Amino acid sequence: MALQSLDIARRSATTTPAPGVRQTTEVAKLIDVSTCIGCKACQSACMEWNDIRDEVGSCSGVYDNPVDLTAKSWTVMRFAEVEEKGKLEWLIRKDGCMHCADPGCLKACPAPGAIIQYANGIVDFHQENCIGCGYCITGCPFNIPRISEADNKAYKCSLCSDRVAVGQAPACAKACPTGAIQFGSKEQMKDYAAKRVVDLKSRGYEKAGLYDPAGVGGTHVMYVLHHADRPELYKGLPNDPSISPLVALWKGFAKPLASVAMAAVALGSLFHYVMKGPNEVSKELEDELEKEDAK
Amino acid sequence: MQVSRRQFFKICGAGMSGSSIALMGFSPTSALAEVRSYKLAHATETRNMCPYCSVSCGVLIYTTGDKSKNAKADIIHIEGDPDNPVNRGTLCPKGSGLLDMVKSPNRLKYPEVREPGTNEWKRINWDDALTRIAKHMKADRDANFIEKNAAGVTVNRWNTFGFLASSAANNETGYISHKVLRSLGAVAFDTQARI
Amino acid sequence: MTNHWVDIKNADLVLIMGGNAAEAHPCGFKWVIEAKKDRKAKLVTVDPRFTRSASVSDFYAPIRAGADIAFLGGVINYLLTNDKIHHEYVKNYTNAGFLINPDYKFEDGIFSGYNPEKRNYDKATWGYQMTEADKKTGDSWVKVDPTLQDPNCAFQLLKKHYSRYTPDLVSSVCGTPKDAFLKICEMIADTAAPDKTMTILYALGWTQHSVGSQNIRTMAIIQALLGNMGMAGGGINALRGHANVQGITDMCLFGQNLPGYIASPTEADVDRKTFLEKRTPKPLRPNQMNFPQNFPKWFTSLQKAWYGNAATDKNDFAYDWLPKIDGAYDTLALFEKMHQGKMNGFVCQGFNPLASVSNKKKVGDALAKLKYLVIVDPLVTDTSEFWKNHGEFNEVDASKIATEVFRLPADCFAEDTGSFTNSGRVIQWHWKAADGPGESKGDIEIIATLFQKLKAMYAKDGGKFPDAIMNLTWAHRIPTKPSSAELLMEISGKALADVFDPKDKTKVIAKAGEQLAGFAQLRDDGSTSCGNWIYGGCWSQAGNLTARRDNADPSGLGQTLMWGFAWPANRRIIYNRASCDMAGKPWDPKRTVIRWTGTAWAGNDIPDMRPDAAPEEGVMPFIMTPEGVARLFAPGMAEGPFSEHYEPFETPLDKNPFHPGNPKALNNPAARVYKGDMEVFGKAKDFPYVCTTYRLVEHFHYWTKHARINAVLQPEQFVEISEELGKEKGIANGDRVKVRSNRGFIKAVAVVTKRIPTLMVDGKKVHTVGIPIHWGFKGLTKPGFITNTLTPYVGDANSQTPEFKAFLVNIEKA
Amino acid sequence: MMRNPKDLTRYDAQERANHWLVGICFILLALSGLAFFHPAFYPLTQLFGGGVWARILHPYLGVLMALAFLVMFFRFKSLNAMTPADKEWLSRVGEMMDGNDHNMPEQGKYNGGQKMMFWAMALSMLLLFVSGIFLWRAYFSLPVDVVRLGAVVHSAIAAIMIAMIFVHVYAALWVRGTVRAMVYGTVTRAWAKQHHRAWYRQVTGKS
Repeated sequence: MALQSLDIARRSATTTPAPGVRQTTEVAKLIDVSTCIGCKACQSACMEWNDIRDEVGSCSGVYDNPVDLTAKSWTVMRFAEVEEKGKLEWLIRKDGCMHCADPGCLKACPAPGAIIQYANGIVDFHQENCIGCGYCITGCPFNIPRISEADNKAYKCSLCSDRVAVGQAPACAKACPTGAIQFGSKEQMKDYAAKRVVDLKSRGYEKAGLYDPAGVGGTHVMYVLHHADRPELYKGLPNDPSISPLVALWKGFAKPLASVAMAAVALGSLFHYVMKGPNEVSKELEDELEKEDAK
Repeated sequence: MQVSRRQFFKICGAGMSGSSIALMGFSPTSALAEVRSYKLAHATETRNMCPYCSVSCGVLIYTTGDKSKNAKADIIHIEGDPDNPVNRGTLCPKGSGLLDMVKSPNRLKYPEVREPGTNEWKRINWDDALTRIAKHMKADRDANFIEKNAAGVTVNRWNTFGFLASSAANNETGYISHKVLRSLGAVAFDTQARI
Repeated sequence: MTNHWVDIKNADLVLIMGGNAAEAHPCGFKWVIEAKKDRKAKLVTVDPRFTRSASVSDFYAPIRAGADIAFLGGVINYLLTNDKIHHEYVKNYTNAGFLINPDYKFEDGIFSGYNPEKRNYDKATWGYQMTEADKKTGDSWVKVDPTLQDPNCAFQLLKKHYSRYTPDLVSSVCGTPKDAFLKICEMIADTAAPDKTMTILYALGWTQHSVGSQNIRTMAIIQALLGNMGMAGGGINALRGHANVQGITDMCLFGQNLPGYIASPTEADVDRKTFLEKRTPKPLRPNQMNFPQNFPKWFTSLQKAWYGNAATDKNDFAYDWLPKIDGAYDTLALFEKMHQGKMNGFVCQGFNPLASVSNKKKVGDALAKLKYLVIVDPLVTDTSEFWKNHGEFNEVDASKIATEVFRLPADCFAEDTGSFTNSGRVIQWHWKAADGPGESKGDIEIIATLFQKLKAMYAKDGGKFPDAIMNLTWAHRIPTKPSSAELLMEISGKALADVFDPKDKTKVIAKAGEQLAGFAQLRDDGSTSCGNWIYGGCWSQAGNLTARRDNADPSGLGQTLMWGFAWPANRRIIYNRASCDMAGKPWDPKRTVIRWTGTAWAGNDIPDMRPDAAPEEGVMPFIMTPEGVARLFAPGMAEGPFSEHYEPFETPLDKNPFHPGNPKALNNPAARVYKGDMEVFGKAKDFPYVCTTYRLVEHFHYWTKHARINAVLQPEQFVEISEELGKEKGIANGDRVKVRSNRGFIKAVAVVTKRIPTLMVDGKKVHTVGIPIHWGFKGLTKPGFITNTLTPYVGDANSQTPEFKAFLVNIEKA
Repeated sequence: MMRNPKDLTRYDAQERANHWLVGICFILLALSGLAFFHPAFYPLTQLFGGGVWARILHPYLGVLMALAFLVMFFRFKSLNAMTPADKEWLSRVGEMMDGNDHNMPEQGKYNGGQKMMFWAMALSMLLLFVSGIFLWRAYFSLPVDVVRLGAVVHSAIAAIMIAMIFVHVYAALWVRGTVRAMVYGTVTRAWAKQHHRAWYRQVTGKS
């Protein structure tokens, strides 16, 4: 019997595999940007369900509010006015955790169990175990996690793991008025996306496509984009993101290598001592000095 | 779980250095990873409707307690009603935030009066408030009611009193308000419909 | 809505104009997206701003605020000159062939019968040509030319009237690029095919103009020409405002109507007979249903609902107990009266007029002249503190305001049980979840307790005309707390005596005391009672049908007939007889709403037709008109039987481009303007920019500023201007600006955006300033100015809906 | 404490205190740092009152160590200037390691190896300090790429430094009679004569 309601695939800072014989369906959230009206219902539902209320901000000359993700805003809409060849497009993207198959945050996290990847693909933060170091931010290719100023813990979208665990869709997906956010098995979502891409191509968006970046092993939050060839148009969605090589080095190779190297030095010293013996002051020299003293 | 070759080496490498420490008495504590417990598990569900726009989305209101005598029902969550054929469980940013309207710190809790020329509210009880209002209305009506117009036609009209009716109230509220208003002879009333 | 929310998914083309469905009705807008996804439907948006609706549209065209009739008139002209109309439909189901009075004229922007002093029309010349009355029956019918060739037939007059709306002129008046206009015309014209439909989704963007009703009428002409009325995926769909604005409209909380749109008695209706005769029309064509002929049944049943046994044929069913109105009592008229000091008391039940009525200064001054003001609301409204100084947001001196203000806490939706009627006319029941905070009470309890107090005072002390008060029916278990169930049963109607089948006088169809099955069972002899005839049958012997929750949709068209109850008669698409050809075959069999089975009308909806009216009988689909057909030529409108483009009362142009030589035709000639309001209309030389006000998706009117979540989502008041205007005025994104009209000013943050286009109108550049309305001095958002500080005090000539959508302002850096 | 009045003073009290301040800081930093570096070491956070305390304390300890080391650096900087003799010593370090130090060139207060260690430590300290600042989210918010670089540098240098400290400590243990220099402050003359003859001559004036 598992001790949790969702099976675990990976947990941060844990070197042994989680119980993994059960097979659960991978889930995914699909954000069809082409049918998103930027109404922020997802933001509202997210705040309501997760019992988080951000500060009342101010208008900075754009519709983006809150202006960025915070520990209390796990998802925000990003609005971009793009005018090309005289045609205006208002590209609106729901930003938030992508729930990568290969999560940079989890890779970077030093606190065991602070970040969990469930077998269904959800990457969840467990604030009880979080030590507030911010390594997850360093590891994330999408700039998602935020440290709370109140408790110095990292927060981000949980894909409503509490809802998913009991068989419900995440709050944002359920709320989305136009159905721009869909939720289901990853396979279903890919099929649905394929249909949407066909529709978009028939409407003249020849470069429409699915954003499920392979660089992070695919994601469990995917986008249908009208301009899949230029994700950066959508307020800087990274083109071909991956875990930074620096992070890969830091939390990949370097970890065992350095540990072994340090151990080797320690062991080397020990063996040196055993094999060569201590470096004592020579008896002759001591005698010589004793003699001198005796004079 | 599928373990790739790379992962295998990683695990071995880490395991080796880890196990040497483990011998010294350290072992990573097993971190429990239970999801946040489902907050509606024992809440009471009530079917209602969003009071904002005319899509009139179905909503499910969740309250604490099971309606037993001593457990005061408190609204803790509102989400879309998936059965409603129009919204099918979806809600817009206003509907999704309904909880904060219901629980707004700006909800009125007690009858109040602002006396003429003063600069503050005074709390009064319901009976006093409604009695004072009724007295005002009766005095006004008795003074300004028009039974017949200049041509001698019975008009039974009271038009020095006006009423603006809520468009977010129930049909039944609208109906009874209309019924009461006409019985008083009131004609100066309107709704939000054309604003 | 003639159709309903889910039905939008059946459309081939969705036109959003005069509204912004994506922002104002996101959950209803879902069905637009479904139409796009599943039917490959196209979405077209026409708006002064590139809205959220535009962001997911296949095609967007800009338009100057207040130029919709020019645009739509141009569409009519396009359809007629390119012969893109649904001929069968137009010929049979509209008054195209009806001959019009030859004295009807239209000259340089003014129709025949105009009285410039009174600013209204004598409509005598706007009628039909009638046959001589039959000597035996007295019947007189409209003359019809089925070939539509007679120069005096409605169709030819229509053609002539709109021939002036050429693409060039349209483009020049609207500022819409000509190719964009023509492209939209083409897309609309495609739906003239019998099996193609267009739906139009509009809202306050059309109604809140001095020509609001005519905006909609022009669209109605288009939909009639295209044969889109009565069709699944068609219709004229007003996306209404509040959750129950439809229901409250149906309950007719206006001075000039009784519940169920029964026109209130006026001073001219001296007795019941006169009253009924005027309101009970005779059919204008043979064999038509002329449904309003049942008016006496509706009215009598209402009087029985209100006065019960006290209303008898002896006292004219208490006809005189109803007040007779002497003029207009719309919101603008109310505040005008109040401003003149002619009102003593006022109740705002869930209404925040200081924020939501035009010209805040005038409204505030008016409220200060009241003796007593009663606020019944769940929330702290701005109106409730109109007397309190809130700095520059509300500059008043409390010590000088003698109004006694009561503020009563009301329960909100979650705290009471009852029914709401959505925009698609579906009445749905909802249940109470918890008690309200503190001492709050339900609206019904508040009004009932107040009434009981008044009644007791009249019983004890007497007073003016107590009869109607003392005899008002009040059969409630708790007199101070009538239940919603009791009231809905009263609204729906019941038999007071046994009701018999008119075809078989021995057959009882409803026993005394039973709930009636529908308005067809109402009688004018006092044997039935019904609080609102259009809701008839919503609570029948079968129980509360509004509480039904079976969402089965066997047709796949979204016709969930077992969910709630739609008025009238649970019909989901009205005029649905028009979805079939003359022989009763659906124009599009794939979207069968109803059809003639050979013996009866049946299908996926309640037929809007006598069920046994065989097609050969020639009973036409528009049963609520005495003609039986839709009106291309509509004599009932205040400013003309056809629509005409008139400039808003505050216009950037100095002449109406359609009538450059006639200053009388600059603005709506029939619109009512009060003294003092005309004087504060701004001129383009001082206020050069067109301003339009609107709502944002994150907020609902002035409520959600009290909800933390929504305050977070859109915290601070802003105004939107184009990049070009920003450059001209040195205003950068995020700057604070001051916007002035001739009635006041507001200050807000500037949002400088590509989404506000600059338009070329009548040869000159016209800039638009857009202002969302949601802020005020009370709330959890940052305090803001009331946007209606700026708006003009003038309304549409028919409905008196204020002109919030097009007026003039100036803007500068604050 | 002077066991034998003839013992030679190698470090005065201030120097010793300074060294041990740095040393204790380093140990605590290494323990807490390792805890974040590899999960196997995470239980070390318990020494600090848990992960959160370890995360809070580590950077402050780092600053303290940097300051203490800075003082030490200026104290010992001039003593660690490299000389040709050091280079020769270094080139024959293999013999030394073999325990065969009789033929090693004569050394001053510090031998070439110690001097190398000193400079390597100084450089490492600098890098650790700077990269540590990059990672200190409580006070600094830098572009993520800078932070990432900081993380790699910080952990790499820390690992190298820990290894160097192992060597440093081992050398002290291996060369008997050394540890007391940092405990009592004194060494025996024999020790000095054997390992740092030039220094011995300098302080005793004898050949």
